[in-house]
Amino acid sequence: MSKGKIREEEIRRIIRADDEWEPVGPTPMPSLTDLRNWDFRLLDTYEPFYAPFCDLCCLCTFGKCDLTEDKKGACGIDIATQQARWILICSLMGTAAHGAHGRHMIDHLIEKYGEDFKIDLGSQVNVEAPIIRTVTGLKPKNLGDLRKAIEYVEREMIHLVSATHMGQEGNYRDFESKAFHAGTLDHVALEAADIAQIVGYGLPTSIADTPLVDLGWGAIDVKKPTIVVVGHNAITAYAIVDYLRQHDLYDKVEVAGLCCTAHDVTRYDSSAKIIGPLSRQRFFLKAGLADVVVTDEQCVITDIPQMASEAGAAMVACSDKISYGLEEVSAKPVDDILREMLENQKQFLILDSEKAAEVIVRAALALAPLRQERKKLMTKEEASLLSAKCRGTCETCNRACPNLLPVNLAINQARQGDFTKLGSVFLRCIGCAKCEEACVNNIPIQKVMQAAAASDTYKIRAGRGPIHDVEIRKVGSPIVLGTIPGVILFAGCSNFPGDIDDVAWLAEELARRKYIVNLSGCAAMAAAMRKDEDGKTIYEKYIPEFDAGCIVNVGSCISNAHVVGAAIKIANIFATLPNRANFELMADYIINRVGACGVVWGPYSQKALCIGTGAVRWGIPIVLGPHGSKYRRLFMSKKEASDWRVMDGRTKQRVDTQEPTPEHMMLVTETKERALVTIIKQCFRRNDTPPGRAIKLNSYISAYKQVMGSLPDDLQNFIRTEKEIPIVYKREVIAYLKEVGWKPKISLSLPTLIGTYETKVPIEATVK
Amino acid sequence: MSKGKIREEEIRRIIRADDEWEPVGPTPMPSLTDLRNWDFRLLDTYEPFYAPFCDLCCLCTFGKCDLTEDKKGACGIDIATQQARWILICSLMGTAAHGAHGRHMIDHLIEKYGEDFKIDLGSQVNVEAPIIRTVTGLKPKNLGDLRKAIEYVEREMIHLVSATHMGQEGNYRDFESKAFHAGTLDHVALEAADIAQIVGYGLPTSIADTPLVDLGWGAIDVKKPTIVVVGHNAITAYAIVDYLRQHDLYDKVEVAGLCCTAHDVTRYDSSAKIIGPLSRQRFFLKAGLADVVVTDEQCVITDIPQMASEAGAAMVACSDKISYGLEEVSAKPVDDILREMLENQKQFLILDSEKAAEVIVRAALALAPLRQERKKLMTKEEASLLSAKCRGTCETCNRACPNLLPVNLAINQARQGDFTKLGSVFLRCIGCAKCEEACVNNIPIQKVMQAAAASDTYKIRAGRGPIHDVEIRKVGSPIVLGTIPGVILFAGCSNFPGDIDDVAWLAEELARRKYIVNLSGCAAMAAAMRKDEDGKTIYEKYIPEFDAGCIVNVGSCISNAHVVGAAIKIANIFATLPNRANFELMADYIINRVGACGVVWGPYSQKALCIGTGAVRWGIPIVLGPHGSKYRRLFMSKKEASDWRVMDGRTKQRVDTQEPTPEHMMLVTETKERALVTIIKQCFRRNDTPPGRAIKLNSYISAYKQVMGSLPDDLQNFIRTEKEIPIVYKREVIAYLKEVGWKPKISLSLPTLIGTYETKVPIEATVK
Amino acid sequence: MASELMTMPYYKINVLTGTKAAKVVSEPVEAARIIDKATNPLYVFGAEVIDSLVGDRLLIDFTLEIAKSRNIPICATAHVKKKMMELGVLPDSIYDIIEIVHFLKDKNWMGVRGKGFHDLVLFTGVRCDLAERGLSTLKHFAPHLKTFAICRRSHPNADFAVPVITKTEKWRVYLEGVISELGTVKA
Amino acid sequence: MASELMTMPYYKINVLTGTKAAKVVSEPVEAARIIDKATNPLYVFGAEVIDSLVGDRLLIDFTLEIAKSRNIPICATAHVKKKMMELGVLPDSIYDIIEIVHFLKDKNWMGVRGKGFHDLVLFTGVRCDLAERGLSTLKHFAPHLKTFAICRRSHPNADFAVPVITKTEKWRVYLEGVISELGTVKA
Ligand code: SF4
Ligand code: SF4
Ligand code: SF4
Ligand code: SF4
Ligand code: SF4
Ligand code: SF4
Ligand code: SF4
Ligand code: SF4
Repeated sequence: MSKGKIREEEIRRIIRADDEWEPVGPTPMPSLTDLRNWDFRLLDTYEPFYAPFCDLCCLCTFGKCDLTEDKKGACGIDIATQQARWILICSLMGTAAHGAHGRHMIDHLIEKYGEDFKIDLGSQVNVEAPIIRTVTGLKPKNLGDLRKAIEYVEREMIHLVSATHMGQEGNYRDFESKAFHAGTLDHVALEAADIAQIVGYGLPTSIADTPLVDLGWGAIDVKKPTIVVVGHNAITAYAIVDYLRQHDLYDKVEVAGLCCTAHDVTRYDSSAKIIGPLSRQRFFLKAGLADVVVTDEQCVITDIPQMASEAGAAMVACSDKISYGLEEVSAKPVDDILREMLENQKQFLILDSEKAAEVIVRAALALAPLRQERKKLMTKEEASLLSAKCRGTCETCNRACPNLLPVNLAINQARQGDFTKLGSVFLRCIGCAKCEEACVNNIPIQKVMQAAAASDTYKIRAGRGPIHDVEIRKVGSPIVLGTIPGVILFAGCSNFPGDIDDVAWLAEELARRKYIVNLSGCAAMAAAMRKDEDGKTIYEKYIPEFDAGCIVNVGSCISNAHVVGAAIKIANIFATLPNRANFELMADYIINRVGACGVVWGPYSQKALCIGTGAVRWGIPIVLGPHGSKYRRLFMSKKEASDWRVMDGRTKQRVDTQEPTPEHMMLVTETKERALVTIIKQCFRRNDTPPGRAIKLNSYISAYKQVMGSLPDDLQNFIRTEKEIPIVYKREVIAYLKEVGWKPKISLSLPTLIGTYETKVPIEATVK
Repeated sequence: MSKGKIREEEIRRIIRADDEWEPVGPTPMPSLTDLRNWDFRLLDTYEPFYAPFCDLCCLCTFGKCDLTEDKKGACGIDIATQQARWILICSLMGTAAHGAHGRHMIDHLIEKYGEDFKIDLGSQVNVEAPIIRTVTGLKPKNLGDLRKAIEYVEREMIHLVSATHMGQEGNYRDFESKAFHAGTLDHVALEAADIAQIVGYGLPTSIADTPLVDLGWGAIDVKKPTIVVVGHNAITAYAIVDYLRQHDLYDKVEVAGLCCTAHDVTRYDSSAKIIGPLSRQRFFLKAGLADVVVTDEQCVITDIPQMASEAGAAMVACSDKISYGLEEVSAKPVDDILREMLENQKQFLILDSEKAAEVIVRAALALAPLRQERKKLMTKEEASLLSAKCRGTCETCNRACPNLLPVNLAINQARQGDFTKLGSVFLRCIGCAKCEEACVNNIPIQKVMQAAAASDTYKIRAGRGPIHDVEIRKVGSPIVLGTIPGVILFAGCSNFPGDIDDVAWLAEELARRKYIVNLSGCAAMAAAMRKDEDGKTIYEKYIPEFDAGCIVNVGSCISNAHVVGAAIKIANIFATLPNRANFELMADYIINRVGACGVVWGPYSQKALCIGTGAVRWGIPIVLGPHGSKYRRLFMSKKEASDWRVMDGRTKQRVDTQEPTPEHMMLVTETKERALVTIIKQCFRRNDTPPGRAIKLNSYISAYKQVMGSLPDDLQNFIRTEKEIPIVYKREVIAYLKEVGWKPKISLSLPTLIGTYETKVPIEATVK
Repeated sequence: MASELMTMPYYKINVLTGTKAAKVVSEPVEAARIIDKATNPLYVFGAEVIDSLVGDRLLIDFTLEIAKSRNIPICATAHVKKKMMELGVLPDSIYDIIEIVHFLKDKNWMGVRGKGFHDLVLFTGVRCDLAERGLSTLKHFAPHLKTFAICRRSHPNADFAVPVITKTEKWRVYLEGVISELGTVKA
Repeated sequence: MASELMTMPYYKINVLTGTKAAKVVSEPVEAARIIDKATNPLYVFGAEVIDSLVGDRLLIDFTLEIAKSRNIPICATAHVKKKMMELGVLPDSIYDIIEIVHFLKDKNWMGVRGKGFHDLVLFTGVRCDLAERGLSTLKHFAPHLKTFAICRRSHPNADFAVPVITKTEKWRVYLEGVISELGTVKA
């Protein structure tokens, strides 16, 4: 369906089109097909790469259908299209998770403060919502406006879900375009949700040096009553903090979090603790250190009720997304609830966050004294004893391990009292418990790891939220010129292929090379888990500003919006291009001129997939760790062989740049070493000035030499003129270029894809 | 999240709570958890039965996870919960398909007529939207009100999709409750969509004897330019009819449809033709009889572009759900589009329905003369020749056939000039083309079937839409008393286990026994495909009223709403219970007193799953054909062993009825014979009066004897007093009851589940 | 590592995705042994037993012999009862296939003869795709029993399955083999 | 019916769901024959070749011997190049695993030595789960070539795979067997 007049007027009304802060661009509140030409333009150069995870389709009862050897399903679908459909399905789970989170947060705050409650992100942030402005054309002023953004997401989403039904979309490119749309909606939701909680709960904004917060399970003072909040929606966690404050209990009770709720609760109150990322949920909960376990939503291990009751802990669920079949008791008196919890170990669902907070705190106070005995970790002796039956030979554990770890050797050594190997397995363990489930001798491997895990306390900086307009003004020019070599965002989950702290290594390698390094979510936590010889984490060593060589924790997963927002702001604030309802103009600017790269080193979730897919549509390349291959789809060029033609914005001529920049839009790399050089390369942009490119190449060469032992094998692709050869490597580079028959290439000052495909955006719009 | 005050006020505003047509009940616009207690009450008696279709979960990159032998996924999920999650995912595809359809239809009509356009369903229908009234509390007056219903669906849906993300819901009962919610939303969307098109396009309403329409591929006059519309959203099809009418071309051009668009276009204009259900799409399109193939949305075979171009037909896609990667050309001049279509065989996406209509008609007129030669079916001789290489021995075809058909024998006989077996295979063929894909000799089996398929023309009655209030008044009492033995709806798809016309057999067996038989969608088409010795179909033989022994085609899949609506109307109009925002009250009435049963004999789609799941929540049991087992979930009691206690509404005492009625809420039966007795049994209700029960038992015994050769083996479960024994079978039944030690049971006049679980509905509400 | 091998079933629609698949029972003597070992078996007859010819006899002739020789109670599904009665046999219970599977999941169910849960359930003649679903249910939710699909098209979701046997003659030999071997092992 | 059997790979995480699974090459001589027959093979080295010991030698020592003996060009993925250079060997091409797979899909790609598409691609040392994804891509989207996963953990998505070999000693024997048998068949 194409947009009719009435819908167009409705949109103009919703976004207050007559407010003339900027002219309304061509695509306010884009529908499913409005950005399809842009999507197809991207897909022309960056083909989807599919790695089927299953040969079959089992989505309807005509199947299962065998899709090997070019066979089609009963519905006519082929394997490529089926993969793309799957990507859309999974992306929508991500969009919905964030969208529903945003809806909940915004509605909750509207209930508290009304829809006119103002959005004010402090003195440093005037462009408050770059994504919402660009996508919808609305400049949100208050909570009611944020709700409009979510309503837009809800409205679009149903069409996308519909397209996944059997017999709907039949072409992989259109599925990918729809997945991009899901990504865009996701970003709108992210931004709306985080802005809402920032203003509603007074989370940090317009401040760079947020407090340092304690992280690690060793940081929890288990002698206190211990409340552990798990999930990604901190509404109940905030209520717990409020209750503790109101009752002067804050220093008597330990509040600690797992996953993003941990980030957010420490943004609210920096004396809360972060236990760690998703991969530590099971480990920590099995250890039994929590007196009350509180689940909200998203990324919550589903057998928490069972783990809590095995540990003798109380357990409260707080979300309609995760209700565990429990009785909802918001309407019951607190005393009655507590009685049943404490006497009968009953678990409850409590949707009223304030009531939940009271129940949780009082349960923790009541339970803690009774649980002192249980709040102890396994000793090495106990662990050895529990491992007694293992001879390390059957390897059943290994064969079940999704991270391919040598569990057998580790347990066999632990049996003999040596925990070194188990310690290193723990560092790589994603906490799935499949090994212990598989163990022929029923060794409780996750518990045995308690004896091997280091219990350090680490420092992380509390999530700082939006990047400041003034920071953008400062770095805009060097980023676009290329003299700041890139803006990196480490986002996503803890499904790491190697050690949990590899992210710290990558972040530091980049920060030392003067990249602007941002982190969020589980990745931000993992990056805190490495100390230098002085015992400092990267958050203590590096300045928390959005600037070259600095390291920023933006916050929880929904804070990812701010880094995408920063890229938009560069176009909007620094380059003064209008962003209002101007998606293609912004994305075109980013892909050609903003050397940004997202990294999801430990991807597992549909949310991370969706965020990444959305980023690609903005022109931000994504590098994934190996587990990302199981998402089933990447976006890759064929390097020199692909179409690298762009328009020269000044001459309006089509020009073949011959340079694959950015080379891929979504790629998996196998090792962290390879990731390092790939991330660096993904920051190259067509618009780099020769000095800027020289700086980027300098990074690239130095890193490549460090990990690959030679000059980059594709160096010739990225040197356009001799001026771009980094001085330190001049001689060897020139020799190499000669050897491979390098020829100079064109370097444009106004490269743009606008004009290379059918679009409503005039090429003039790219020049400002 | 629980509903706050502001949200409650907002709902009251949306539904105009102050309009006092009825008091607002306890659950206006219920959120995810508002009907959870009702759901759990149902699940207590009707446990989910899971039949995993795959041992694994592959939904996130922690997996695949092996869920056999009680193993959990990395996220902690177990196999039962994973099945329930899958059910929710698939149900949501259904909800979204109908929701997006409704949104499109309503927005399209609002563009045409404005949001104030009145809803008027004619003199016979005053309770215009029983589902919307009951679920939301809104009595829709105009298109704008229908849009509110869809907005409610959109808003709820995002939370449900969110719950499917890894790490969200962890309990199968809550997943099922959410799937029920998806079903409820689906029903709201169905009703809104069909009401919109009825009023917007003047489809039949308040009329029972709609015109008889031609059905079957033999009905198409291929000498005329032939346009074939495929899908479920007739907006473009309506525009085609309008264009033909305006240009006086209607009698010169053949418009025929496949799937629900066919139903709807014949509701709009009864001279259009219905080719057949989904199972005939591939067969018909391969035959090449269409000059222009038009796809809209839902249930559209995905390789239509390829089949159209192989047949030299033009092809236009019309939906943002199915865009096939084609260029969208709504903005281009028609002549340019036509040129490219006719000269270069280019296919297009045209979202502007009026432009599409013009292009389609003119293309058909231009192409038809050129295609006369191709518009011929395969002769028997050609078919034999094409089968020449088959010896019937390799059976590769059979092994690929999802309907387990003996293709090898059929083709081998066809080779020898005997098409009998192939004809009978064709009757059972679901049109997937897997056999020909698998054939080691590349025999084009689907094409060869052309020589074996009967080309009869059948009569079907155009879909009549809503059931009339006056009909409800007439049948309400006998239905509730049980003297009309049941209301049956044959709905859903053409994935039949046996012959395509088995539905006709079932429908007639029931109509003869004085059931009220309704049909919709593909089932309604298939039921037309059997003629009696006088050459009459059931639509010609039976009165098209909602009354005992009559047969009604309600219309397309979205018209299913009207049969659910009829059940509600019995409670509301006949029993005068208030339905406004009163879901539990209505559902409780239906499950205890309205002997309705839904049958989906050829289920394939996620939509059918969702409709069925929604029906269960209303208290309407569903019987599925064998392919329905691949949905992975049923709802079954343990017969005598389950909890059959209810409240006696008069005494307010809990009473054990000891009778399993309705016995199951979702069940698969293997054969049509077994289906017949099961359907009959599923119409028993606790409220049946002794004479009513006697009539139902009479049906049950007669059918059972017919297909099973004896008295029912569970007869004792359903006879409460001797008065209920059907006179004709009195002697043998009494002897049987003695033999099995039968004892009389309680028979209640006001049985209700209200009061047996926690609910806001007072038991008094059930007595009126 | 026999359990590490999976065979493809006759109908590809049932194609395995599993990690726990049937042990293929290639020899009638093995099949007989499995049946003999059971202490409380049940035999489920599907609609095909009354439609399908094995040579010149109906499939039900063979399955009845198997049932009788070890006094195994029969559950007649679909509309099988009618034909059985014509043959003069009264089945021990009447459920449709999904119903009997639903009961079998429950370890506390007393079984069709009230002797407690069945430890081995034989299936013959159930529509292959439907059988596969029911067997999957039992595989996952009925750890207390074993299933044996006596079907020439093979059933990966069963605990024990016959290999794919395309030739009717061989199928007859297999069935007759089972019948003649039954009782040769002490239960 | 060998093609009807699927073996379970070493890592269950890769568990087959497919209907087209590897032919298991149990004998080194068969492996050598497959390699010998190829007209334009390619050998992809993954990161593990430089980390993993087979007895007292690095895995790369063996894979290099295989490559050299038939003059098979090498693609070094991940950061393997560094170690290879230390060993004095320059790989023929440098791509990360997903990149080389992306190129291999394209029948028109001229290959690492410009001689046209590779008809056989050997893999060793790629992270098992990632390899399985790449092999799946090639199975579905590169019908013009065959893949051979020379990995002791077995790879169902390859065309040819080594069976699971848990004992290092046997693995060494297998590899040495391949090396010694190579060239015994005329290409
Ligand atoms: S897609 Fe996933 S759930 Fe479906 S068959 Fe394959 S592995 Fe199983
Ligand atoms: S959606 Fe298509 S490919 Fe998937 S099972 Fe259904 S018919 Fe087969
Ligand atoms: S818990 Fe850790 S070691 Fe065990 S299988 Fe999972 S990832 Fe491997
Ligand atoms: S499965 Fe258990 S016993 Fe076997 S090697 Fe692993 S830890 Fe040891
Ligand atoms: S959603 Fe859970 S069960 Fe499924 S693949 Fe992910 S971790 Fe495994
Ligand atoms: S097209 Fe018909 S006969 Fe052929 S495999 Fe499909 S259902 Fe069976
Ligand atoms: S696959 Fe082809 S050749 Fe073989 S039996 Fe079937 S129709 Fe005949
Ligand atoms: S009945 Fe089923 S197949 Fe037919 S049109 Fe409706 S959903 Fe599609």
